[in-house]
Amino acid sequence: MTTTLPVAALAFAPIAVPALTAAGCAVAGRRTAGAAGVVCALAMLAAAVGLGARVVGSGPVEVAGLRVDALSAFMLVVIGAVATIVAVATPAHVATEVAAGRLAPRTARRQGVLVHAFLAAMTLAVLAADLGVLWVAVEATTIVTAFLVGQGRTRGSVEAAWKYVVICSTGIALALLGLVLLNHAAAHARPGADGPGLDWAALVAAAPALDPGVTRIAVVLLLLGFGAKAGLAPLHAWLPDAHSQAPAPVSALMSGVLLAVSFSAILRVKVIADAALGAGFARALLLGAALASLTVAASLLLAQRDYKRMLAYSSIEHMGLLALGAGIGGVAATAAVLLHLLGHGLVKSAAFLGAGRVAQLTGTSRIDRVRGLVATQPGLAAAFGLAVLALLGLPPFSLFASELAIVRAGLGDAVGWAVVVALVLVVVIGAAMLRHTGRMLLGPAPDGPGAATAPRRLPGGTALALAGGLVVAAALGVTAGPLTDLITQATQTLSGAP
Amino acid sequence: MTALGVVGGVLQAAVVVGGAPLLLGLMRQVRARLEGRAGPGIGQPWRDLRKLLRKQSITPRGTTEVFRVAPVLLVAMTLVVAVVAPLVTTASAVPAVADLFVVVALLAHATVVIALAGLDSGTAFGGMGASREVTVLALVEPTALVAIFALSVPAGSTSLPAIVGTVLDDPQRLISPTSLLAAVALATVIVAETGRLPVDNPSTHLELTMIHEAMVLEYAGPDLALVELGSAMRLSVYLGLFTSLFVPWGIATTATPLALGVGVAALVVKVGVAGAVLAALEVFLAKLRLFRVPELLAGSFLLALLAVTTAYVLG
Amino acid sequence: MVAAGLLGAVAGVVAMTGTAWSVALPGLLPLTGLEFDVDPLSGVFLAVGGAVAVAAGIFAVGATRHGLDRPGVQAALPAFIGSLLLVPAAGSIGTLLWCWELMALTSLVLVVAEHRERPAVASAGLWYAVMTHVGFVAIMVGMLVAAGPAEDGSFVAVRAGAADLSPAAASLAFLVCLAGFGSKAGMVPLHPWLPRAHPEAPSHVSALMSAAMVNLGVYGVVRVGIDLLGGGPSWWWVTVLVLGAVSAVYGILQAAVGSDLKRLLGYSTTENMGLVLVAVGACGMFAAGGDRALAGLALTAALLHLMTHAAFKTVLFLSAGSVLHATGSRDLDALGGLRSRMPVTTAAFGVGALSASALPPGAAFVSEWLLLQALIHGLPAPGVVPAVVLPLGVAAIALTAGLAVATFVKAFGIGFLGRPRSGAAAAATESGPAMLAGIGLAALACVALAVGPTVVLPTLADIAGGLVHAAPAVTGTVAIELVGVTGVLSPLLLVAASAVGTASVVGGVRLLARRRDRRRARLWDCGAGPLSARMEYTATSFAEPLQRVFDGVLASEQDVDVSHHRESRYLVAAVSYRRALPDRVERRLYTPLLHAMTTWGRVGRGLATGSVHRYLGYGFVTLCGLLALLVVTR
Amino acid sequence: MDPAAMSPPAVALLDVAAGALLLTAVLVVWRRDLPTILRIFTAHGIALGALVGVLAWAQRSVELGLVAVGVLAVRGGLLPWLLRRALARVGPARREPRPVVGVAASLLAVAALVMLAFAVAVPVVELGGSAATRAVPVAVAVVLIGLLVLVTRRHTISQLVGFLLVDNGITAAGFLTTAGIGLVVEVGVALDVLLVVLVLQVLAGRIRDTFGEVDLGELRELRDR
Repeated sequence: MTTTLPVAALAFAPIAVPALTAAGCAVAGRRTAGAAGVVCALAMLAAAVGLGARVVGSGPVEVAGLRVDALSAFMLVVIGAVATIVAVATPAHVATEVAAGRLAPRTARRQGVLVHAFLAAMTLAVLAADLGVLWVAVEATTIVTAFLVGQGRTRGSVEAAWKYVVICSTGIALALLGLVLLNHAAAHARPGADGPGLDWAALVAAAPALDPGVTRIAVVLLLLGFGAKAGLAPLHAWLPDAHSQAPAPVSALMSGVLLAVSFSAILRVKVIADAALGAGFARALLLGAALASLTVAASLLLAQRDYKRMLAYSSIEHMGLLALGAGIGGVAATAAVLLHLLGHGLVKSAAFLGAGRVAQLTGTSRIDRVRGLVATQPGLAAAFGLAVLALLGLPPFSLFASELAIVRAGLGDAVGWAVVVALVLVVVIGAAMLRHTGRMLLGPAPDGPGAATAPRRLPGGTALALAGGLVVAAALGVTAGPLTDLITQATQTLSGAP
Repeated sequence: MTALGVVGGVLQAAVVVGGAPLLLGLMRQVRARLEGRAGPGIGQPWRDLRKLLRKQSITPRGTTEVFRVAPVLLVAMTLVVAVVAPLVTTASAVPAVADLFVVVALLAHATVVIALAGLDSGTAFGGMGASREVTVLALVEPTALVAIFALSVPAGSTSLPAIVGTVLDDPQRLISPTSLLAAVALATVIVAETGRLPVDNPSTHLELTMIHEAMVLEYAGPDLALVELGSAMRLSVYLGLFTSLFVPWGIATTATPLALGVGVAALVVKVGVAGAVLAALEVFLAKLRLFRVPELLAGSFLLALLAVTTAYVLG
Repeated sequence: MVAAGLLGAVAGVVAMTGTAWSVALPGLLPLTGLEFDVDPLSGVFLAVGGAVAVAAGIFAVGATRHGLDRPGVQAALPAFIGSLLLVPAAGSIGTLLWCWELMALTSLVLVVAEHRERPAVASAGLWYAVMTHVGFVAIMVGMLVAAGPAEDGSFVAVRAGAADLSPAAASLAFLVCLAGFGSKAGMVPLHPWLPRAHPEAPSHVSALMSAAMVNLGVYGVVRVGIDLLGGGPSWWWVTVLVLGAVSAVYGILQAAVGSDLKRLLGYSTTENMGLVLVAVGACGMFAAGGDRALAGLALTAALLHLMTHAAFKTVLFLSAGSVLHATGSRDLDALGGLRSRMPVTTAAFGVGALSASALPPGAAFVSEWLLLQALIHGLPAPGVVPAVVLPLGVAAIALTAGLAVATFVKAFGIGFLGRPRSGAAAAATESGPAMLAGIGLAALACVALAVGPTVVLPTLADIAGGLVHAAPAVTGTVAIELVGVTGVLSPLLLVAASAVGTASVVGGVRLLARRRDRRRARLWDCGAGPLSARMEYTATSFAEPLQRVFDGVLASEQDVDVSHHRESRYLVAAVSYRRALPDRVERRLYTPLLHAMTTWGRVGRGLATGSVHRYLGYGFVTLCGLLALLVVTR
Repeated sequence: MDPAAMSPPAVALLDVAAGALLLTAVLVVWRRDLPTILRIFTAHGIALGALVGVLAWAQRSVELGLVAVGVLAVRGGLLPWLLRRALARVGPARREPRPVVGVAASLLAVAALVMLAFAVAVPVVELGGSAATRAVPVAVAVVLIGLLVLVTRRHTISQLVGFLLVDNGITAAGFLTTAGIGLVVEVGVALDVLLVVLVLQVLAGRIRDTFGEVDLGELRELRDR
């Protein structure tokens, strides 16, 4: 396969553009940085679309350590789409924070730099051909976001940052041990020949020859490790803290993209595991993680008091659903998992941006302090309410389509019991979220000082981002359009075909 | 729609309208005699009606046309039942309406109309009467329907002519437990629906005990005459139905004048005897407390249910 | 909205007569695809839904003109109607689920539309949302289990694959679907959302929900149980019948003692859907027993009752909306005397109430008569189960009929007749023409169904017969004639006979009465001065005897406070009486459940103590456990 | 790498280095005095460097030798120095506050973990078959011990030490199983670890500033209970 220069440039663009923007943000003013962010995100999205078309048309692209297969291209689309939503909403958020004195201009500038570095790290993670590079990139996201989480410098944010870094780094360290063992197994895969190293495609090809004893340990460690970063139980506990303390745009990116990127790593590991150990091993682990995550989410959502944490636990829930789908496996469930990644990214980022706006307006993140939002902020409340409903899997949003497909695949399988248990938990979660959201949104406008001071209209950027995320998610729920081919190809990639 | 049916229908209407007040008179007379009084004579209800018809109609203020049309509807619906039910002949004037369910429901509808009139008056008495009447109705209806169910199972139909015909063809059915149980249940239904003792005391005007009379307290003149006539007709129709279902002999099956004459005579005699027996029994009964009435009705409901079960078990 | 409704109604009518059409849209709804397939059964529900939508839509125009609807409602209403009409048109499981949830979403938005006015709305919305969600999951699981052996989710494939389904799987699928669909139909014990959500929604939405949406629960049961799974064993249907009977009795009992007009109507919906489920259950039972003709009759009764219920419930809810608009109150104890102030609304409500109370010549009488006919003729069927179930079914219907009469006498007599019981009721004015037109249209439908059910019955019988593979069970134009069993009823002749009877009575009175003039006079007040509204019977007092009779079931809570004058404790200053009628099923079933959830939530919070050591410990312990497991299983 | 090529003295040296690695890890659990812990940790890093050095000597690989020097510099020099600096910054507390699990119980747990690690690593040893891979169980044990330290220690610096123990263990495992996992990755991993430590060091300082202490048990601001 020969790769022409433009294609190579296209493959590098998703990493280079945010990296350059990060550098630019370090010197640019706030307005310019905001505009640059939007341009950068749009460029990433465009590159993703271009790569997607190229991959669908003529197969994977390989350039200098990068490998763009259908899954990478799809993940790039996820990153690009969510990044665009977040970039559109960021300037208004930052402006309000700066105006309120909660954000120093210097910190705002640093936020711009770090966010784009974060984006670059994530695109590197999905484009890396080598699992080792993937690991390095994922770990880099932790480092970059640590200061974004801890940006507020309050007790809460410092605490959240510490927990975030310690838990994620520990988890990801386990994944490194897993990689080391996988490498060991790969080195002994074909006596005499050069081992496949940690190159994913080569590993998949060599997987049947891997030593099962070592690979089993490696897979356990890898799933546990990347699972930590993907917010799967048992190493999920950093997530609510970090997501509730980070600035809203960062929470949106972390929940919408970072989890998805980490989960795509899990998907890649699963391909190797399935080829080396048969489908049962990874399935058992993933189903266990799925049910544990759902249980955790349900237990903590029932009596939740903080709406940002509510959204965070909802992310854990959705990661659990994704793990369920991945565990079920097969073409239908895998395609559903991919669609779910995208849908969740869009909706959850909109939800976090909405929650951030609510927090800016009310000055609190406690559910019981927010009342009658529909009466005071109709647009914001409608967007937030719709986002929550979308998270519960209601049509026309695409989460409905993906959840339906996952359940359908699962019920036709031997793991029907797990799906039923998961559905019960999902119902409990739905009830809890509806209750909390209803309390915030419905009812008469609260009276009291300062109730009517906030402007009823949303800032244009925020409104555009919220509406955009929800509309795209709804459109995806009606038809996946051109993404269908990409998802189909990515599904093929994940079933072991090159 | 047969000739027999049409002739029978006209005859039945005439007999019921003309005879209902007389039946009432008869029952009062029986009662009076048994209680040791002379009694006003059998014709007294007719004389009352004539007197009322001479008076002026009164519309109480605040009432609506519901109040005004209720007496008319009461009589009209009872009249329809009198025409279609097999009282004198087995054929019905309008066979498509001569269904046991329809008949019972039409009679219940008549009750509802009067209850609405009671509510329309807006007085405490009207409301109280309506409330009580409707409560009794609500509890009686199940018994009636289940008893009908029991009776219609052997006939394989709820059509009244069919049921009566079945009994005529095979009189042995009448002494079956099903029939007996259903008869007792239906008798209770009739007592409750027509406001007789022990459910209601037709001759009381004491607010704590009365049911039916409380609703119609505001009526006067021709309206009252219609209400009285309607109530009397109800009683006759119910008794007529009861006798047709359980003692059908004498009922006309052909359109000959003789058969029709026998049919009319048999109806008059049977209903008269039934009324007399009812009146005689009432002498020995005291009115039940309102909240004991449901117990009575529950008992009859049980009987009706047993009737159905035996109908199944005994074929 | 009106256009959509009209379109749906027309499409439904066309489909009912046998013109089936289908369309597949694989490009929509990613991973699943949409597929629509309208057969005669869908046609019935399309037609009913469309017709209700037309009436409610016209009413909504009036309501909007009065500023009753917010923009959100105006946007969600057409979407709701659209999804409502798409559900019966769905031709595959995925499509049905999609439309079903779309309907749930849009109706939820509508239910909470008036959340600013009343705090109860938010709570009702939550109950509705959660119960709908639970129901949806049940339906999803049930239908997907049913689709197990099928090659895809289309109804055609599922029907073909049903034969390969193991009996246990089929039963599981059916029961779970029954729970899901039954909850939508307000089946006890899955009903608590209904008497909450239906009253709290704007009235035209209530009408749509109560007259059209609940039908889809029945549609689901029929579609899955009879059509897709092809019948199934008798015990399925005995379950349906018993649940239906319980729902009917429980629903009407709550309605009979309630005094909130719209809540009462909501409970009446539970009752009527219960009756329909009794009919559906009887149909399945007969079909399982091999008596297909009777099965067809029972199903015909079910479909007709659905139709009549839709008609009269639309009238009742829309009139209740008109009253609510005029008086601002749904409390029967504060209404009354509306006859002279709102004549059209009163007349319409009267028509609806007559239909709902199943008295001849009301619309529901015909369908209940059909149902009773089916039950009566089913008794000779072999087996002990019918011998026990059918009489109890009849008894339940009978009890329901009696209580329904009491309920609607109360609703109409207390709510509209007599004297106004509050200032608002006294100052009520008639609603605008658009609202009245909507009400009137539905009332016309009521009258039409009451007088001429034979217009639709043969078609319905055809459809029912087609589903259970039997000849149509009902024919006739003037009279309803049952096929295969003896039974005939002519609502038309009944009305004619009643008219003739009335005319002759009026004529007779004119002939006999000496004086034709009427005099207006004071009501008799016992000589104690003018009567006031406070002396009137209220809905609460009206229902008191019934409530006493059924206190063992209702378990009411009463509280009498007597306060005395300061001078003497023998002089009573005030007596206050409070009565609460908690939903007993709810208290027994849902309160413990909610309590358990609360406990779970409280205990569950212990998972996140904030301790980083504990958080790391989760992972550490899991890792060690998994590694140990690896060692053990090597 | 040819496993058969390792000479007996090299094997002996390797065993000594591995033993030192495990011993120092256990000592970290044993001691509660932070400066001592840091000294032990330095020894741990040196042992790791030595281990890589022995491997380099056994394989006669100059490249690996250079890497060994790098590892020694980072693990035995730079990182301990960073930790010492951090400890000096976060204040006067020199002793580990009451640990979540007592020392005696921790040591028992260490024993169990070492056994678990040895049991788990059996397939790895069997696959490799060389003297180097025979030492992998030690590396796995170190990882588990590091995790134990992370889970049970309350001082910010102790937790950092735990994290680095995990990392050292993984590095050891990496060198013991194969010659490495690619230069880019190797450097990336090292850089990442370094950055994490730097980040945590900064955060530890912030914790000291905002909470006024270094006890992680007090970090309970964010919780649902």
